[in-house]
Amino acid sequence: MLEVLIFATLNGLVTGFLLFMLASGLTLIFSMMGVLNFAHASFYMLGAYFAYSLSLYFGFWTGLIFAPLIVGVLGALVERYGLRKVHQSGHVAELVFTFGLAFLIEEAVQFFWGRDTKNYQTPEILDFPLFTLLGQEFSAYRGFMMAISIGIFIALYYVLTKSRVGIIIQAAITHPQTVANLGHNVPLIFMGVFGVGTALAGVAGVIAGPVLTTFPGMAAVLGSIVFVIVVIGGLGSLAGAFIASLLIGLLQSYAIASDVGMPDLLDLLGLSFARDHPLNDLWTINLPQIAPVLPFLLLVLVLIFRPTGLLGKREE
Amino acid sequence: MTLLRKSSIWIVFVVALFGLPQIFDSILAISILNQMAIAIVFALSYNMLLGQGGMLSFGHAVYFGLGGFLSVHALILIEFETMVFSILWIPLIGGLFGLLAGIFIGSFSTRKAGTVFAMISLGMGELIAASSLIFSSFFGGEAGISGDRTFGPLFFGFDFAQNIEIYYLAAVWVFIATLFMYLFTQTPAGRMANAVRDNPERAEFIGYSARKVRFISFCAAGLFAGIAGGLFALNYEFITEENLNAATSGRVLLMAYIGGLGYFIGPIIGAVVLTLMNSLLSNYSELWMLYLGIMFLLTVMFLPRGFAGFIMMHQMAWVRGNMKMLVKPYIVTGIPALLFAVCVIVLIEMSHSDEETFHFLGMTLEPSSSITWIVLIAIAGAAFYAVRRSRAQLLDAWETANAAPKEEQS
Amino acid sequence: MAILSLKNVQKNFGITEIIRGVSLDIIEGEKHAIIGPNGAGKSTLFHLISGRYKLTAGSIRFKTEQIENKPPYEIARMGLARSFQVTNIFPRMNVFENVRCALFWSKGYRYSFWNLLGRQHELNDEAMQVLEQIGLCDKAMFPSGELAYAQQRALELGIAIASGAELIMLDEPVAGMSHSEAENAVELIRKITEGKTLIMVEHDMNIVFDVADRISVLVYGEIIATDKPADIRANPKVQEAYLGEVRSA
Amino acid sequence: MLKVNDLHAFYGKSHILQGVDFHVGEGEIVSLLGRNGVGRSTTVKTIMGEVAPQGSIEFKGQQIAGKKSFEIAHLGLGYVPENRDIFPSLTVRQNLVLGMKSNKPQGRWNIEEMFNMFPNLGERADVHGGALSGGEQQMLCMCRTLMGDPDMIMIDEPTEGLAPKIVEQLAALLQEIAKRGVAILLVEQKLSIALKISHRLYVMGHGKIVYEGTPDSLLLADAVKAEWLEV
Amino acid sequence: LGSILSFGGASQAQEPVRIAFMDPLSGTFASIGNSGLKILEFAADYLYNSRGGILGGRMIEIVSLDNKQSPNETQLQFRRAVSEGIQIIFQGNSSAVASTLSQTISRHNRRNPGQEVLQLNYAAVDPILTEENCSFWHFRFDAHANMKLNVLTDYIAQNPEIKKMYIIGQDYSFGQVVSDTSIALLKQKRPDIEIVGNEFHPIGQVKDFTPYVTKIVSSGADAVITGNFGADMVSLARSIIDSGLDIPIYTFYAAYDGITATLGEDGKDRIRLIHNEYANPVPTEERREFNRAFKAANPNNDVTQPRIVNALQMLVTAMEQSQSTDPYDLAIALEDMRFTTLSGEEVWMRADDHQIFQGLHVSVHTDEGIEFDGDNSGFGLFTEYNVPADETIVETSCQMTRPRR
Ligand SMILES: Nc1ncnc2c1ncn2[C@@H]1O[C@H](COP(=O)(O)OP(=O)(O)OP(=O)(O)O)[C@@H](O)[C@H]1O
Ligand SMILES: Nc1ncnc2c1ncn2[C@@H]1O[C@H](COP(=O)(O)OP(=O)(O)OP(=O)(O)O)[C@@H](O)[C@H]1O
Ligand SMILES: [Mg+2]
Ligand SMILES: [Mg+2]
Repeated sequence: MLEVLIFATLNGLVTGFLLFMLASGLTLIFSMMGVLNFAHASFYMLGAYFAYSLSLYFGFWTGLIFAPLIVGVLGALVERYGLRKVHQSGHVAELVFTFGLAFLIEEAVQFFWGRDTKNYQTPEILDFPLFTLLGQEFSAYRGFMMAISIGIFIALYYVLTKSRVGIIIQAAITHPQTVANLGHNVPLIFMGVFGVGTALAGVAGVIAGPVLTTFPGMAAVLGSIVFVIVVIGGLGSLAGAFIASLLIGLLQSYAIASDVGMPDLLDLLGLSFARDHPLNDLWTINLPQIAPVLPFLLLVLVLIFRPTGLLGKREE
Repeated sequence: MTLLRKSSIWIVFVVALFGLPQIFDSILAISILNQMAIAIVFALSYNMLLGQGGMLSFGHAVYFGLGGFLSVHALILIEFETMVFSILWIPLIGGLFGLLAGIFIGSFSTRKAGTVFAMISLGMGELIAASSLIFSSFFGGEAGISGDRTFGPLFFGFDFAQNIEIYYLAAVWVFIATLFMYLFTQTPAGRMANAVRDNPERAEFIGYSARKVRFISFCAAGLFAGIAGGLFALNYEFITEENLNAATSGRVLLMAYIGGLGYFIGPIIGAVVLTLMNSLLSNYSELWMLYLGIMFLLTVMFLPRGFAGFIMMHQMAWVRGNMKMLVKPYIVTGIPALLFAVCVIVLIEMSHSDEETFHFLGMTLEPSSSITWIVLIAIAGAAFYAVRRSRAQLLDAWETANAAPKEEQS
Repeated sequence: MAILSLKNVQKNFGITEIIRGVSLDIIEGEKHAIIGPNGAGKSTLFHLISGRYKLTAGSIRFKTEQIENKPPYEIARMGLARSFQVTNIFPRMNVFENVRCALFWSKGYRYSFWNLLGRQHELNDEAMQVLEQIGLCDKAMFPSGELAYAQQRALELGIAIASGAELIMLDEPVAGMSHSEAENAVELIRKITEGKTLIMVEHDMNIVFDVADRISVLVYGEIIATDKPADIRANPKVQEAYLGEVRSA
Repeated sequence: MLKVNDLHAFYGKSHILQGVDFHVGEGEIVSLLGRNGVGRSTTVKTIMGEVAPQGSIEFKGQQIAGKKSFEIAHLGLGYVPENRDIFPSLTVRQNLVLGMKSNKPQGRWNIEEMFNMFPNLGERADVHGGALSGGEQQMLCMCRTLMGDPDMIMIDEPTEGLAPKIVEQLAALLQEIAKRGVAILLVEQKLSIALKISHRLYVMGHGKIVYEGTPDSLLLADAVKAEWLEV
Repeated sequence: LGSILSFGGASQAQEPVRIAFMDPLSGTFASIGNSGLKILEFAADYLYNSRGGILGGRMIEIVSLDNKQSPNETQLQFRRAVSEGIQIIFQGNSSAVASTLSQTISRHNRRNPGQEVLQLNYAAVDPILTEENCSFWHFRFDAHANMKLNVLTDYIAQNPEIKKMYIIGQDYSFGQVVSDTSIALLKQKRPDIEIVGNEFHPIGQVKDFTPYVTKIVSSGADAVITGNFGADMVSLARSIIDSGLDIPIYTFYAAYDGITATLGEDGKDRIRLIHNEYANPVPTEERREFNRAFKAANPNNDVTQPRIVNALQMLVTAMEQSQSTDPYDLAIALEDMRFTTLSGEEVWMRADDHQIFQGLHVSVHTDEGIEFDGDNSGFGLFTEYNVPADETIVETSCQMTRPRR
């Protein structure tokens, strides 16, 4: 039992940190630039695929460096030649644009890399168990994932608090012209931020690719969960996103690990229903079954009782 | 006069609704028309939220789906004669349930608009989609549930076994729904919905609770989405989880947006266009999704107010009788644009297909020989350049065509 | 009998006290001006009365009811209309719609989704009359968001007065208007507040002194004087707190 | 400092500026007067690159027509817009910080000084800009521009919505600013302050400069006042 | 529009026999659908069109219809097929889709006599399709889940090392069938085997299988049964392998379309697969030639589902026998048909429920003795355990309603 708990926690943290890598980018793009970027997870997928191709020739580490760069540049280009034009016609326009983009990227990936799952492997160096606890291995690679994620958090946090980028973006969303009049090159900043955001998604892809398997559907799997995190964390709050990521990671992993469900509850209450009871489905639900939707439940609850999210200041 | 003009649009609408199946009577055509009918009601109902109420919803399929499920259950009840009434009223059942769902969810989700609303709708959408898989005794799991519409009392001897019969039934419902949704925009509630969309705070200072105004449009949207769901149930006689999941919600958003949120007919256009693309494109190319994606991007970038907006852009020119000014520039720009598109498509398709000869619009090309590629790319480049060059003139022509004639200017 | 009476109204934002116990009676039918230095709390006071902010302490009675805890829309329904210092209209709707929406509730349409507006002739006529008064008839079908600044101010005024409320509160109604426009606006204000009660905030002393029956001077969240214009002008406290030596430019 | 020659500007097809000529010297206070809608704001916006200019605009001997707004700002030209574009979601301090062109404070002004000059702002340093009173917003807007350490500022109707007392303070402040060698182009309707502080002034009518002179000369030119100014 | 809607069918002396292939050709599941399509098209050309066609010179034309593995799309595509006048539909992926299609077809055939449509199901293995919901118009050319599990559990039962079994599957009908049946069967055959886990996870929504694997490990299981397919299969297998757990994994779909390549070395001798037809070694020359020819034509694909070929061959046989392409005649001809496949094995289509019976095999994922590998990875399936057709026969509860003619 104990080791289940311990490993559930570890797994939860790993998932959480991974989610944060994605969320960090989206926090920049969605909660600061206000762009509902539905293609974010697609950039994550691109990261994985580029890294895969690079790793075939130059090995994993080259992929880790260059794949995010490529993705970032792509992102910047998208901002420059697409979003910027769309931006004037409002959030919904951006949303639909990124919808289309997500479509496009998924199809493009299938077009260039085919539809099969790709054999993208973790690097040899990290291919050993970091520690073995009660007969279970915890691979070094997962440790590495955590490290990177924490690194990103610290770096971003520093940049956003120490530099004025954060507030410039915030101001420029509503008053671009005024900010320009004060001598800031707004378009460049937006392009940069979007680039960095997508690059971060790329990093997440590079790192998640080997563990979560690299296949055309990998974006869809994470698609909306990232938004959930950013919103639960609270718009504009990096720390919020961080906490939310871990929260959701742990929530899901505990839910899966636990074997409790309605039946246990009913036993507790001393109730029991016939198998042909109309609500039989309800009486037989158990937590692992509904683990994947718990985040959305959390989302709805948070928004109902705390519309600004956990650490959110800004409310739109 | 204005009355005549207004009603004339409706007459056209009716004629279209009931005339089209006369012209396009193949089974496929009817099936497509049926899809359109459903999509139109659904998209219009979505626009009540987003276009008129300023509420961006990622979960609108929920009301469509629930309405549909209830309707199929109704069909089953009719089949086993637990209930006896004509299937004419099935859409109403769907609508009522959509309304109920709207009242329930709206009661807490319409408190705020903007991101909060959007995300609650996303969450609820996912939750309900997920639970629909869990409660398989009601929702029938991933295989869904199915009924049979041919039971129940006949309607003037029709048992609605054939899709064409269902289409006419649907057409009637579409007309009614559309009419009512239009009328809604002409009522105080409808107008206040716009006001709240624009400036909820101010609305409160002229006596209206923004939340309640939103709630009303939200419920109305639920009702009509449910009706659409009912029509779906009648048409396909079955329904599955995918009819209330995020993908469906996304599709209706795209329909409404591409069509043009700002205009009542926008969603109708969007519904028609997307349905057509969906059913025609998909069987000509494996890559149709790719093209669909590209089309979205281009539409959003170059027609920010959707197709309807694009049409409306010519209203002035039309009124002023300046349309002829536009003909030439449109041709000048249009032809190379078309050429460019074709070339690109051919290039994509060619690089995708692994046959050694490649047939397109009657021509035969060898993907193997590099000349083919060079030529195509060259043409594409030239065409693109031509478009870039002529675009300025087009815009200019358009400006002048829309500008007031000299004497009006002051 | 006072139509509106504030008793020891206070408002803090966090620790900063903005309104420090204002008590004020507005007599039915009077034109009451509130002046004071920037940041004195005039707009905040308006927000408190109209229900945009909740008070920290004190009570407000409008007509016969206590309104301190009511939401804005209920207060508005009781017949209290206000304008905003920062233009606050429905930008994507046309000018006519803006005004007509302001009329709905007072005309008893409430949330109705059954009467068609096309049919409500006297409502529409009334809206057009308001447009005439604020001189925006020619712009009736023009998207209000694209009006020039001064015209938007006029519309702001129009929305406030349309419903024909008994108590009208105007926050710097003529700010940003040119003299001629301002004069028209003042005329308009006079006309439509015939037999109604008016509270207004204004920095242009000429206007204040020729419109107001009584003037209250708000300084740092406290009312230091409420009196007839002449006496206010003479009041030394007011002069050093607000007017400075330029009596009236 | 600033030299504008035969400046034209359009909104869509409507010809707003129809050949504007004027100049502003080092450390000079110049007022641009005129009725509503004659195009004063447009003039300033055009100089700042918000509206596409046609004609010549020289700043510090450099042609700036057609440059991007932020480039112009970097050359040392500041602009205080008429509709108080403060950033509502940012605190007063952040608003000021945004005014600076580089992260480290430099030049003639620093935040503390500003707060001394406007105690209202000082007290509210950490309040959201949106919460400020109309007047405070106006002041904040000007301070923010000054934080960028411009050599010349263009102020569009700063006195709007200011209490008479504050207007006086403002006049004093403007003179103080000018003393520190910052040229000022003041766009106004209120004659009073303009006459009080400006060295020279222009009167604008229908997209052209219709009168140039000094305050004293303007006071005498009744015809001009009657036709182009409302007094 | 009407003209756009109709395909420009190649005009030959005799108009071709048009057969629809309806499976996901775009989207996430596309790879499976596409490989199936390639096999069918190749088989049609290689076996018939290149040899003068069927029914005295008529060509077979395969019309591909993309249903994106969605019941909705299936409906639309079905209507398209009907309006094309197509009367034979190959379909395989997802039992949900299969049953939707089956219902739709029965309904359609009942309402439109003379325009009947025939459904040839080559892969959807939910037993229900040939049990309660069996239909006269539906024929299944794959062994259904219970038959496969029956064999699989026999095989497991032979392995004395296995004491604790963990069952994990996608939370939908097939996954549930797998879990229920295997539990029941193991109880009969090896009462001593303890079921230490019976887990369901949502299809395609699991980001990371580690939490599940953690449970498997801590349950002390020494074998796993799963009905997962696609990415869920790969991720599950990889997580198990990564966690350093070395136990056999018994599967249905853990091969080809990238899976074999991805599992590669790590999966060697761990992954076992239950399937019909043959893997390696290949029994007959005919099949060997066929595979070679296919590989030559489609270097990047494998003959993943030989049963498609069988289905086509049996269909054509039925046509030749009845000298007709009318679904009713074909159905009658197919009933009770005994047919010898390219692998030299005689298969039997039972008339009562339209379920095929043929030998079943358990094969292991390895790179030894592999003649035809998967994904050109050098790895492939090597058959370890064979059960002849007659031993796979199970009763059916099907009460089929046969239309009058
Ligand atoms: N939400 C808030 N949080 C903190 N301080 C606030 C808030 N709202 C207003 N204030 C402060 O309260 C004071 C009064 O603001 P108010 O807008 O009432 O001034 P005012 O009298 O209208 O001045 P003006 O004539 O310039 O409009 C201002 O100093 C402002 O900064
Ligand atoms: N965005 C715009 N689109 C079209 N016309 C405009 C726009 N902005 C201003 N105008 C018109 O340009 C003319 C000059 O505007 P401008 O703002 O320069 O006037 P102004 O002299 O600043 O007067 P004030 O600032 O007192 O309103 C006005 O007639 C105005 O209607
Ligand atoms: Mg104020
Ligand atoms: Mg101006």
